[in-house]
Amino acid sequence: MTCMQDLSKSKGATTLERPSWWEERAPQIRELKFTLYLLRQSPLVVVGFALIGLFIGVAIFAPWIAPYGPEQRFWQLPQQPPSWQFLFGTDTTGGDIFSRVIWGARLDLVIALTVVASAIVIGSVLGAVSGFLGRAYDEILMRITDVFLAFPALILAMAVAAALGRNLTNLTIALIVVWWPTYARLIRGQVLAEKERLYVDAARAVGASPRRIIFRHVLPNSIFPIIVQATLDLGGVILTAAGLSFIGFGAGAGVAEWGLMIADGRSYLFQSPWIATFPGLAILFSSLGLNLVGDGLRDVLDPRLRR
Amino acid sequence: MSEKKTSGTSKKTLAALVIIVIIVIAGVGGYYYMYLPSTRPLVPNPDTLVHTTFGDVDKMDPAVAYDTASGQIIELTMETLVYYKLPGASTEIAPKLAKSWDVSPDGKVYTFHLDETAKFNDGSPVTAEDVKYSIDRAVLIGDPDGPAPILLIHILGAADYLYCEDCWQNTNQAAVDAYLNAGGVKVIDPLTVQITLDAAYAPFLSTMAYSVASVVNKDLVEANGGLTPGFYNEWMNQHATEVGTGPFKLVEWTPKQRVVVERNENYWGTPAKLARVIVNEVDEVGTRELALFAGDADVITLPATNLFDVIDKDKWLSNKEVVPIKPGLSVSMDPTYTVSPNFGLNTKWKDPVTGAMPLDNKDFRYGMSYAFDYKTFIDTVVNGAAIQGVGPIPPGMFGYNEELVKSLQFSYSPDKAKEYFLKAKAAGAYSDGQTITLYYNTGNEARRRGCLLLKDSVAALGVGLTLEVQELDWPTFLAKTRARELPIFFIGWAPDFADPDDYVPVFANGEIGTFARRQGFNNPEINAKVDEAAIESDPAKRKALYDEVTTWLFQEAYTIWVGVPLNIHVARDWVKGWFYNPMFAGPDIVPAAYGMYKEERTDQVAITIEPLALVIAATVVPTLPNYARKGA
Amino acid sequence: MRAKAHSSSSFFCSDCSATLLAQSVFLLRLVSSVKLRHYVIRRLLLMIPVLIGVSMMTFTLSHVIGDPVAAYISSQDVKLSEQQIQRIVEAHHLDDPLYVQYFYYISDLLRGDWGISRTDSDRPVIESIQRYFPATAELTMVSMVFALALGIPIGIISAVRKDRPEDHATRVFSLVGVSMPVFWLALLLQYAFYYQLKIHNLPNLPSGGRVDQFVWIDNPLHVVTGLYTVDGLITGNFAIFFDALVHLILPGFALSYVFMAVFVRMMRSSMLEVMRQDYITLARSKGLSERVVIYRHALRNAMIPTVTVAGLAFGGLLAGAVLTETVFSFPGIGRWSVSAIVRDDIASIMGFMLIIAVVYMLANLIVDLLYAWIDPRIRLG
Amino acid sequence: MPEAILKIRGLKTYFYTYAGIVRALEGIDLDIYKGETIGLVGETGCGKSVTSLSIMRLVPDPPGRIVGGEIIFKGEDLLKKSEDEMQSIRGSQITMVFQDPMTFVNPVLTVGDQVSEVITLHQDLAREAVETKIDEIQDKIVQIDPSSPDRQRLMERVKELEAMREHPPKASRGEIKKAALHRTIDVLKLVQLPDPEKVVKQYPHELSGGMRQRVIIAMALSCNPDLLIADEPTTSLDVTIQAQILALLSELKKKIGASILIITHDMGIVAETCDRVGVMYAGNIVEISETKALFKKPLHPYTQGLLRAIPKLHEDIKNLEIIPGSVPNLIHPPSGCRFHPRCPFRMDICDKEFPPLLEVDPGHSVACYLYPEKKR
Repeated sequence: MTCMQDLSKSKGATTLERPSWWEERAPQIRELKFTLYLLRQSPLVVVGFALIGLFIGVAIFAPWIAPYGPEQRFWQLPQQPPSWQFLFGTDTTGGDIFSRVIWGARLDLVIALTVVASAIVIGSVLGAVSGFLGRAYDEILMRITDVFLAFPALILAMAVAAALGRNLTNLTIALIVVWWPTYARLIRGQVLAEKERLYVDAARAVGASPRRIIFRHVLPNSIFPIIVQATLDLGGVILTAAGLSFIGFGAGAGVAEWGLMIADGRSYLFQSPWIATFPGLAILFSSLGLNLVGDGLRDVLDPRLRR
Repeated sequence: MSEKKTSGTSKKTLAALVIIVIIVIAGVGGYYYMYLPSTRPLVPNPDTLVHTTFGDVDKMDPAVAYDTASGQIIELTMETLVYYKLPGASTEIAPKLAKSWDVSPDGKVYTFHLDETAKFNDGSPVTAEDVKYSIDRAVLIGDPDGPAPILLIHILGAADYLYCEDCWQNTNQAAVDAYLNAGGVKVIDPLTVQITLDAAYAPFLSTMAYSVASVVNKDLVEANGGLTPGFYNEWMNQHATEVGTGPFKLVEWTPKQRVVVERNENYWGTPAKLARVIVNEVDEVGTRELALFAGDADVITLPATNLFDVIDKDKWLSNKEVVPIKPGLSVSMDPTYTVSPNFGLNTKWKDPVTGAMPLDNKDFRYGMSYAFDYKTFIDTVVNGAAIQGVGPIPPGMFGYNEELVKSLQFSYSPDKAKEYFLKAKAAGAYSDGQTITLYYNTGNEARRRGCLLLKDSVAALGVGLTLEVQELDWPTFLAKTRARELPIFFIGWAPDFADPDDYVPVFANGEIGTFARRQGFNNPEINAKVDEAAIESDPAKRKALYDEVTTWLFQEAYTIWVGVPLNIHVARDWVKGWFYNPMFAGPDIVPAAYGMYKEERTDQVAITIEPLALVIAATVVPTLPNYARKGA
Repeated sequence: MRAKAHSSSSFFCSDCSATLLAQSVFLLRLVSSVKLRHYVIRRLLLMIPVLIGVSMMTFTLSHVIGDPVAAYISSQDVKLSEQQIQRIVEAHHLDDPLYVQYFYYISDLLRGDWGISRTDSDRPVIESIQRYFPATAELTMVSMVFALALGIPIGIISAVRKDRPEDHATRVFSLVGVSMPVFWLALLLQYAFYYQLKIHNLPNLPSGGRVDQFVWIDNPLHVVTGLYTVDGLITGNFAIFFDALVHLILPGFALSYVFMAVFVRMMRSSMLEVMRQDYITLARSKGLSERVVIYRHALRNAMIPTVTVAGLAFGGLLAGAVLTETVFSFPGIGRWSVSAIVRDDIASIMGFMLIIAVVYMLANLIVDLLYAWIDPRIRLG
Repeated sequence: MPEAILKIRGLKTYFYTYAGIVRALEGIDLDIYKGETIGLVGETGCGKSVTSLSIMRLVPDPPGRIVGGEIIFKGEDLLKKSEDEMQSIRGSQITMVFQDPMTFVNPVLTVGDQVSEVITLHQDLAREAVETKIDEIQDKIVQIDPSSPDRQRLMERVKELEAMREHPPKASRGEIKKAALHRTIDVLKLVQLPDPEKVVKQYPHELSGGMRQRVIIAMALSCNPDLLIADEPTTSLDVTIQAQILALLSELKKKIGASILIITHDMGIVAETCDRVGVMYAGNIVEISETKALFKKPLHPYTQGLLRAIPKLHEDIKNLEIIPGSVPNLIHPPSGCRFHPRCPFRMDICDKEFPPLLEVDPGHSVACYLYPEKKR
């Protein structure tokens, strides 16, 4: 791999004529192909992708898959064990857990995606700006992220959600507040690294604007680290959101949200274990899938471990 | 050399392994030898009762404590002038620290004669001075959210002090002097104390049985911070129950963990049989159940929603037969004096967008009362551990008129509900798309499900009305209901003293009633009747007044009377001598003061529950065919 | 070349104990050295801006977004009159401009007035923290030990057997931990190790709490540090010491299993990197067995980055303690904070945040010192 | 003909990568004689280092694997030995000196630890332990008063120990450590490190590059190996140090009597130090000969090109020639002779068949069709 990077460096440094976008990206595309090959080699990543695919599929096709609505309750049939009518049994209010787990996939994945996407956008903008402007701006932003990172994620989210009030929107906001600094730091690091690299100087020399540098050089180079981080974070957000729901933040009563479903079922773990078990497994497997892929991606993309 | 070294290492490894195995075997063997099942006592710690519950003791000081967790410790360690006739479920007043009492003909002056043998556990005798000090103290601290404003309000001069605006967190000397000069509580001689009321208040003796009237040792309090009117005594909040006259005394209070009381060996009455009572705080129901089944807990607190973890569902729901599903358990279900849960409807609530006041419309309220599925709530949510709501006065209490209530009660009827809602809509009480939020306090599972049930049934009516469900933490819930910000909220009342006057004003008196005010109605005529009933001495007249008020409350439908719960007592069957009294703050452990004990026996039954793995397997296996098909 | 399966029975190389001894001597020398003192002081100074930022954050949350009066009223004060609220407002300068309020807020914090904990019988927040923190400290430290003791060997196995079944198995094992709701695991552990053993009259682990109440009643502990194990040892109360230790096993394991993956991940990748280093080739060329190469040459180097994540993981442990303590009825600040949240007790929540932030920063400082200890290039360079 | 200590026959080492199979070594034949210094030269990536790692059986697997051939060391095939047996050979009988002293020493272990571990591993230090004890006592004897009775006692103890010297008792771990340290200091002295007593306690980052290289050499020599492989031993050192290290190597070789295989891309080093030299190109040895003969009369076109590419002081830089073309891709190597695409004397046969390595002159073999019928 080193040899490919060398190539790209020398190219940027020596050619003043701007190569086409595809040409410029050729080494990266080759690298991507190689990455995909390596990923296919790892059974764990394949399993992870399968799990993620399963959950995304379930979330998208929820209305067609779920036999009942997310808040359809059979009051006369509470705490029914799994059967063909209720594949995962029913909860204490007679809601079909199978359906609720499916609808919950929709809700939880949307929350996780919203949080991570917003964190990436906010973090990227702030990180890129501070990385580029440098000096005082950079210093201030870094001190701010220091403060945010001085709290463990769950605890900061807890406090923010407590101050804002309990509902799903505030939960989402709290999680964004917790997660953006990671991306700000990541992007800033990339910007600084790219700034150091020769070809940015060369691009600057031919009159590129900072925006162009960010979009053509910094972001493409940051995509892989961001993907790795985002994959791992999606799992983290799902778990943290579930944890917060579990202790009473987030969704209102009766909403099909995994953390809340577990909280509702935890008092019945020994008599009606299915109530907490299936949403628990849903969290476990969705988060496991994301972690497997994230871990595998990191392994494969880590230049130190790559061969 | 290398080979030699390798073999040396593996020999060493082998030796180490052998040694480790020997140590492990010896350790496990030794442990087993020490704890051979046959050598262990079959009933663990026979002189100690372990109660595993949730909720932390708030304050130990009887003058301000107003929660059940504190109340039960105070009931074990402190005593009042009079108490209920025990053991048993009776609410008849019996002597305690006062061996007798006289009531003046006008019913305003009570003279108590103290038992000369009564003494604190430090050996000092109980004097009239201590009694006066205790009651004055409770009034003068005057915690507005404590028990004093409810229970001591009829003592001469107390009402002015307790309703005074600037007497809390502030020493208002003028008000203090006014109260003391009114002479509500007087010492006649060292063993006689006289209490004067501002009216002939019939339930007064009953209020004197509540823990707020517990007698504290004046010298001890004075030595530890004394009395500052308007403020707590922090020492007493922590230590009050260490020195009392009761059969137990506090020895340890570790917040969030446990409270330990030990037998008062210096007790002036019949000493307790148990040497020690431990109250453990465990928030998870599952953990509490495990502790009970394992024998680590003798008594646990079990919410009605978990009832079928311990008793047979079918037998209970079909013939109200309590049959524990696990051997070695003893379960009792007893009627209580608690009126809960009920939905309070706030007539003054205005929709922030449309400005409509739907709950002010009687037809709308009737619709709500008809829309609630009482039977489903009672059968599937609280698992039959309740009866349908009967208005403000609980069954079994004076003033409860079963016939009347049966004739007034609402029943679940979607058709009638729809009819009334449509009537209300036609009258402009609300328009299509109206949303109302139901509130319940965090952590109350029965209430959560009750809200969802109402939400679902209203949604099924299709009358253009949607309910949403929101949880609120307890203080916020209280603050918002007080500010009349919540449209529909849960209300409930547990007994302080055994008289309808503890209940009816709360629900019906729009002037002072805790809930009536929050629901925003005020009918002077009814208020007058409630006040009249409180001091009416003729039981027949009194009963008639309460019937009138009850009828009015049902007819106006300000409240959806959902239920009156049953008390669930879950213990190991080696706990003997337990009895239920609806007035106990802690019905599970307070009988320890009246002869409850643990039986020593030779046959301990281990309680087993199905291995979780099996249960999970049983839940997963039915879905396996799907996967099999997918794989093929 | 194929890595030889190493015997896992001897985890450290033969003369590591001697090396450790020498290292601790170094550590002593290190702490006493002027250079290090300067380093520590500089690090402590660097914490100040972050602490100011943290206090601004809690200030914003409690005073700007939340209702500041709420922090100073007790649970019994819900019926406060206007005058009484006015009194609180004046006492804490809540009607002043925000920056003035902030100044008073800081001076209140420094004086130890962190508000009233409604959750904890209206005790001052700072007292509640003093009361509950030692339990959490004990729990997190034990979990850290568990997480390291499990995570590092698993990471090594995973790296040494990269892409083989052992690697997949250990990674799945650790990732399941990270993906598993911790309270669920906690309940399962209670069920297996407390309940099932208990009802069969077998030796079992306690279901929760810090010490058995009967042990405590028979052997009252003179509390010195608040860490029951330490107190038990220094006061010679071994009954309490062992009992407290036994009570830490299940919650400690539940908590550590969740965070073990952090160490596995880090150990694996740094081990993989180290195993490709030239000095490993040299070590192999010396004829050292694979075991010695791994444990003597690779492990120490791979530990360096792993130690740095230990500080970060400590934060995770503190957060995880919130849920674990609830299930195990473990009276630490985590459980306290959950009750505070349930009651919207903003003063307790903010106090909890502050203390966590401080502890987290101190943990990272300690980690930095450890880092210097492990890596001679920093220690002596 | 001197005895060959190492015979490589048909050694093939491949690397299995994403892009394909890299045929790093494609049938190497090489003899190393007792006591000689042999050089192996070639461009980067021609397989020199893989050869040395293959001899040590340290080719990283995956992706590398030795797929064929034999390596006969003292009459036994190393490729057939178990990993345990290899471990006892590595570091004691065959040792290696590596290219970069900066990255090849472990940064977290002291110099003493790193040198002494190889001594403890491969040598029976019981005798050393006894000798160390004798030394210690004799030091004491010198210090104490000659008339004291202690002295007498100590003298007796020395005699006792000297008697044990031939059949030493099993030494304790502490004694071994002490003895190993003793030997370590001796070895460090041998490689002319200043102040070895201090150096043993130091960490690598406290030493200069040259000192570290001496430490590595010390490790390699501490067990009196039969064969020392020096893989670019001086590449990363500056010129004056280079000379010192080379001088040290040849001096030590004489002292110990080991054979040395020097791997390098620097013809100058070969000229200075080697008795014989092999030239490698793209995974093959294309020419092997006595050094003088090779420099005098290079036969293979590649060797000729290499020698022409060496700048000479008295010649004009302009005349410096480079070999046209580039090093071939070893995944898809050229057919036949791998050098043919760059060869100025290319013939028809060259891209069809692989030329065998044949002895053209006595002691001078070459793999090239230019010299077919001469001595065949």
